[in-house]
Order: sequence, then structure tokens, then C-alpha cells
Amino acid sequence: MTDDTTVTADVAEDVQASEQSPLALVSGKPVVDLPKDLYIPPDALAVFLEAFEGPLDLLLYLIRRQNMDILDIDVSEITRQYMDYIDVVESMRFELAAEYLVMAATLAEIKSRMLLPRQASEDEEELDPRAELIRRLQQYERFKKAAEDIDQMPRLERDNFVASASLPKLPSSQPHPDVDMKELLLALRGVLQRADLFTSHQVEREKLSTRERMSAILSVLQDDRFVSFESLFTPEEGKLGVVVTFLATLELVKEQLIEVVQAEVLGPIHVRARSTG
Amino acid sequence: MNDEHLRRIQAITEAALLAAGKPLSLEQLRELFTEDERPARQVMEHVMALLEQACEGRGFELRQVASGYRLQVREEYASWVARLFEEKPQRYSRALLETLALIAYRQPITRGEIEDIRGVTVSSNIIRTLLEREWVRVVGHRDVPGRPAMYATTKQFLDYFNLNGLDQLPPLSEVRDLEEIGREIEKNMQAEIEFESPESDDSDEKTLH
Amino acid sequence: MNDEHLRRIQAITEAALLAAGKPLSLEQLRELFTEDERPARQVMEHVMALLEQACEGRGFELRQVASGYRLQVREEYASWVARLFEEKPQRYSRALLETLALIAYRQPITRGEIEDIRGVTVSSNIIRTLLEREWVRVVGHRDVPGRPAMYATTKQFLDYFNLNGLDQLPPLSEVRDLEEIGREIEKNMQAEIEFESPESDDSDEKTLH
Repeated sequence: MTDDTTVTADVAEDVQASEQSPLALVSGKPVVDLPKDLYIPPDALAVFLEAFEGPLDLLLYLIRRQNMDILDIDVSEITRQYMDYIDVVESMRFELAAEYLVMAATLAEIKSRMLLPRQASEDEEELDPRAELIRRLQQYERFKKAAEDIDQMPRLERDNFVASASLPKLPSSQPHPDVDMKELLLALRGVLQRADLFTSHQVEREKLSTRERMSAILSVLQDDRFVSFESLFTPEEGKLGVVVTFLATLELVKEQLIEVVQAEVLGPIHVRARSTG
Repeated sequence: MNDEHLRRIQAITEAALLAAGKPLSLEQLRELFTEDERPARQVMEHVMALLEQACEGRGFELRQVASGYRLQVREEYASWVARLFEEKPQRYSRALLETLALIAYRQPITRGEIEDIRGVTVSSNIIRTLLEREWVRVVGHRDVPGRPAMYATTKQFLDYFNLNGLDQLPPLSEVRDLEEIGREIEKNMQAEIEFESPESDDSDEKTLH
Repeated sequence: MNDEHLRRIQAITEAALLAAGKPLSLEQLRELFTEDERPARQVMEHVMALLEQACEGRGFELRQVASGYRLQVREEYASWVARLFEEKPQRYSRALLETLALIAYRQPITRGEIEDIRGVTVSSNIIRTLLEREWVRVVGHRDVPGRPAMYATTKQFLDYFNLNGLDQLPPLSEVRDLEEIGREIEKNMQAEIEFESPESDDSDEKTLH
């Protein structure tokens, strides 16, 4: 960093400028002066493009800072200068430079129109050609201010922090998925097709009510104890129920899931799950 | 060290613990203060005791854990808080549905038998899910090496599917002719997918957040 | 509805807000209760007032923002709490803030309209950042050639800036004459020059474009 702040020739004329801290460093040299007109030195362009949010922003500054009269600019000189550094900035942020060029062209147009003698016949309503530009500057300025206001507003992560506490152990509250019977059948169809079980009639042979009763009997026989054969039957179910229970018992015996014990001829019959014990 | 000063340290401590969302040690809490205002360790310990008291009767409490102090939602409110995190029910996997169907139609059946028919392993998760949902239960153990559990469906399973008994399950002959059902289900799933597609993300503005 | 009952609802509400770590609407809070115990809207509103009082003198406060209520650290303790976080808070570029301001005050607005007022191209990065932060969203397309997207701000934008609604934004300044604008600019430039000067060691701070 250098202490040399006398890099510009304008310092003597512009005492104010020499008193302020440098805007930025360009190639290690502090830049104190902001441009006098719309011409931006190519080597400082990147810096100025950072400092200003576009030509309107720059113009707003110039109007006050340099007391610039937007009519009093050398249009041909400015245009030439703009053309010069477009080459330089092509690789950087050309689209921004182009906007400054458009602004220069706008100013040139305003100036040329101002130079033309006004025709008396022309509509009195016609605005001063500067009016549109001034309207845009004023409009832009409002939102520039609004952006600054927003930046000042208290916001999360800077001025406000959301309060949160850690969680205790939460009960599992995962809701159960819904299942449609059709989905279940579709799944069954899939697996049976894969297993090619449709061709053998093995699955279909047993009545489902028998299968259900087999499960029921097994759950009664959970403990390692004998249960009387009769207690498996529920007379209230009627004949059909008794038959189903009987078939289920036979199937369980066949599958060697239960054992049936009769201690003496015509004595009480007991059943027990084979797997227990 | 007057009361007002202590209350201030307490409020800053509370603010920090709530902003951190993780435990902070006594040292970390002391570090939040500049050197000239930093409370002594004993003062800080006293403040923690005050803060603990101040949380009585509230929705949260001060807890001391290995890495320091943290503020934690009281366990007695866990069941309400849990509703915040309720997820949308997911769909069951095809593997789970196949397993359930086989248990329903072939009960009592062991896991090994299900695997034989499906030709793939049945994950323990599937069995656990079905047991937790109380759709299946263990009705015994088959008397073969390893004594595998035999599964059967439950009354809850019948209730869920509006059946009085297993004999009301559609007969397998109908299962054979499921082409139409399959198309219908796929249509429903399609509709569901469209409903959840990101195009409709404007819709969540209308719902309450 | 006795006091004890109200205190219980208040504690549950506090617990839920601290567990959520984000704003919850009155409806969302009521949904935490089962139907038979669900407080009426007015009761819930009363509870929120009680909770607000109960936070007086503590490290945190109840705040109503666009998406609902949230508990947040009191702003007066922000400087202590900020020391918890190693990363400095995000800074936003002027270009981003001006674009955001135009969307906030002039919504719905197209990119072209923003560019007209700013006199400069709006980079796609800025729009993308604003969309990713969920501060703005596309609310439709203007019926002109190219059908450009129209942007508007979101509830998340309001939440982030502690606002309950757009009407709480600072009022847009009056159109001023250029003399006055000039003085204002002078002042801002001065501040900016100091800020941008190489002496200040802000270089590690991230600025989001």
C-alpha cells in the first residue's frame, strides 16, 4: 500500500477530493477521484463498475458531485472514449459497459435535440428532452433508497436468530400407509405367477376358512400344554364350524404342527403344539 | 454483582442456548462475553441454576449433557410436539405386500416358506412392520431345525380389510384375472404422482404453513 | 377453561415453537391437539398473548411474522449470540438488494421492467439467488411477446425480514428533486468510500450477488 495520494492532477483543484480516503486501489494506486464525466479510464473500469450500479447510478452521482450539467458534455469526445475502451472491457463485463454506452448515446441525443431550434408550431405539451431522463433518475433513486432501507431492516442470521430447543425422545408417530385389497391381490398375483403356482393347484386346494382355523388352533396351543380336543370346538358355530375345526386339526396333524394324544381307548383326546416343549 | 446484572447474564445465556440449538459448555458460554464483562465460573454456575429455575412450568428445560448445557423441549409434551414431524404415510413396498398376501392365503407359514415361494429373501424389516402393525402374529413354531416362527393374520388384519373371516378373501381363481385391477391401480398411482409433481408447487401458498 | 388448563396449552405451544425452529400458524398450533382437546381460535389467541407476556425479561420473544408465530432471540442480545457463529452474516450486493426492492415494492414485475428502472441488466445469478432463497417466486407471465415471468415476494421473504405483511415495509420515498438526491448521494458515497477502502479488512466477508 502506498501513501502517495497525489496520483491525479486534479488534486490541487479539488481539495475536497484529496481529503477523502481513496475509493479503491487500481493497480495498487489509490483512486481518489470519481470520473468528471461519463468517461471512465479503462484500467479503473472494473472498480467503477463495482462502485456504481449502472449509468443511472453514476449519473446521479455526477449531477451532484461534479455539478455536472447533463447538457454541457462533449458528446463527440465521450463517444470516442467509450468506443476506445469497449475493446478493453470486452473480456470483462461487456454488457455493463454497453449500458454506459447507451447512456452516452442518450445524452448525445438529448444534447442534439436541445441544440435544434424549437419550432413554434410544435406542441407546447412536448416535454423538455431532459425530462424523461430526469424522471428515470428520480425513479431509480427511490428504489436505490428502498434497497438501502431493506439492507438496514433487522433480518435473520444477522439481527435475529430463531430460537430452537433440542427434542426429547419423541414417540414414533409414523402414520401407517393405507393398503387397498386390490393392491394385496395384485401383489399375490405377481408372486404366484413368478412361483408358477397357478399350474399346480396346491394353493387353491385348501379352503381359506380351514387355514384360518389352523392359525386359531395354533394360537390356542401357544404354551407347552395339552388342551382337550373338545375345547377346540365351539358348538355355537354349528355343523359347518365343527367340520372346519376338524379339517384344520387334521391338516395340522398332517403338517406335523400338532400332536394328538389319547392315553387310553375312548379316553379323552388331548392336543399339543409339536413345536413347543 | 447485583440481581439485575445476573438477570442480564441469564437472558444472554438463554438467548445463546436457544440460538445455538446444540449444547454449549460453561466455557463457551463465558466466551460470549468480552473480557471485561466476562462472568466468573462460579457466577456462571449460579446463573445456570437460576435459568433452570426460570424454566419451571414452561415448555422447555435446562439439561446438562456431556458436552455442556442445552435447552430441551420437555418430555411431557413430546406427544404434541411429535405431531409437528408426522410424515405423510408412505406406500408399502411390493415385497411387503407379497409377504402379507402369502401369509393371508397360506397361513400358518414360516418365513422360509414365504422365501421359497417368492424366490427372494424376506427382510426382517418387513416381518417387523407387519407385526408392529398387528396384521400378522406368530402362532407357533414349526418343528424343524431352527424352529422357525409360523405367521398368521390377525383380527386387526380382517378388520382393516373389512372382512369377517379369511374365507371372504377373494378366491385365488379371481386373483388370476387381475389384469383390470392392475390397470386401475396403476391409473390411481399415476394420478397420485401428478398430484405431487413440482408443477403444482404454487398450490402450497394456498395451504396454511 | 381454567388457568391451569391455559398454562398447559401455553407450555405445549412454547414447546412446539421451540421444537419447530420456524414460524407456525395459529392453525398449525391448533392442529397439534387432538380434536377433543383442541382449543378454540380465540383461546389460542389468548394463549399467544400470555406466552408473549411470559417471555418478557427473558432471552427470547414471541414474534408474529407472515407465516405465523415464532420464538426468536431478542435483538438486544444479537451481538452476544452472533459470537457463537464463526461465519459473518451474509452481505448482499447492491444489485441484489435493488432488484429485491423493486420486486417487493412493484410486484408483480418482470425482469425487463426491473432493468428499465435500474438502467442496467439484471444478472441471472441474482434472480436465481432470490429464487433459491425462496424470497421471490414466479407468479405468472406477462401477456406480451416472450411471455416474461412476473416475480413477487414470498412469505419466506417477509419472515426473513421480520415482517407480517408487505405493508410493514418502510414506505417508498417520495420523488425528490435532483438537488436533494445529490446531497443524499454525496452522503452515501462518503460512507461507501470508507467502506470500500482497502484499510478496512472486510475482504473475507462474503457478498452474495
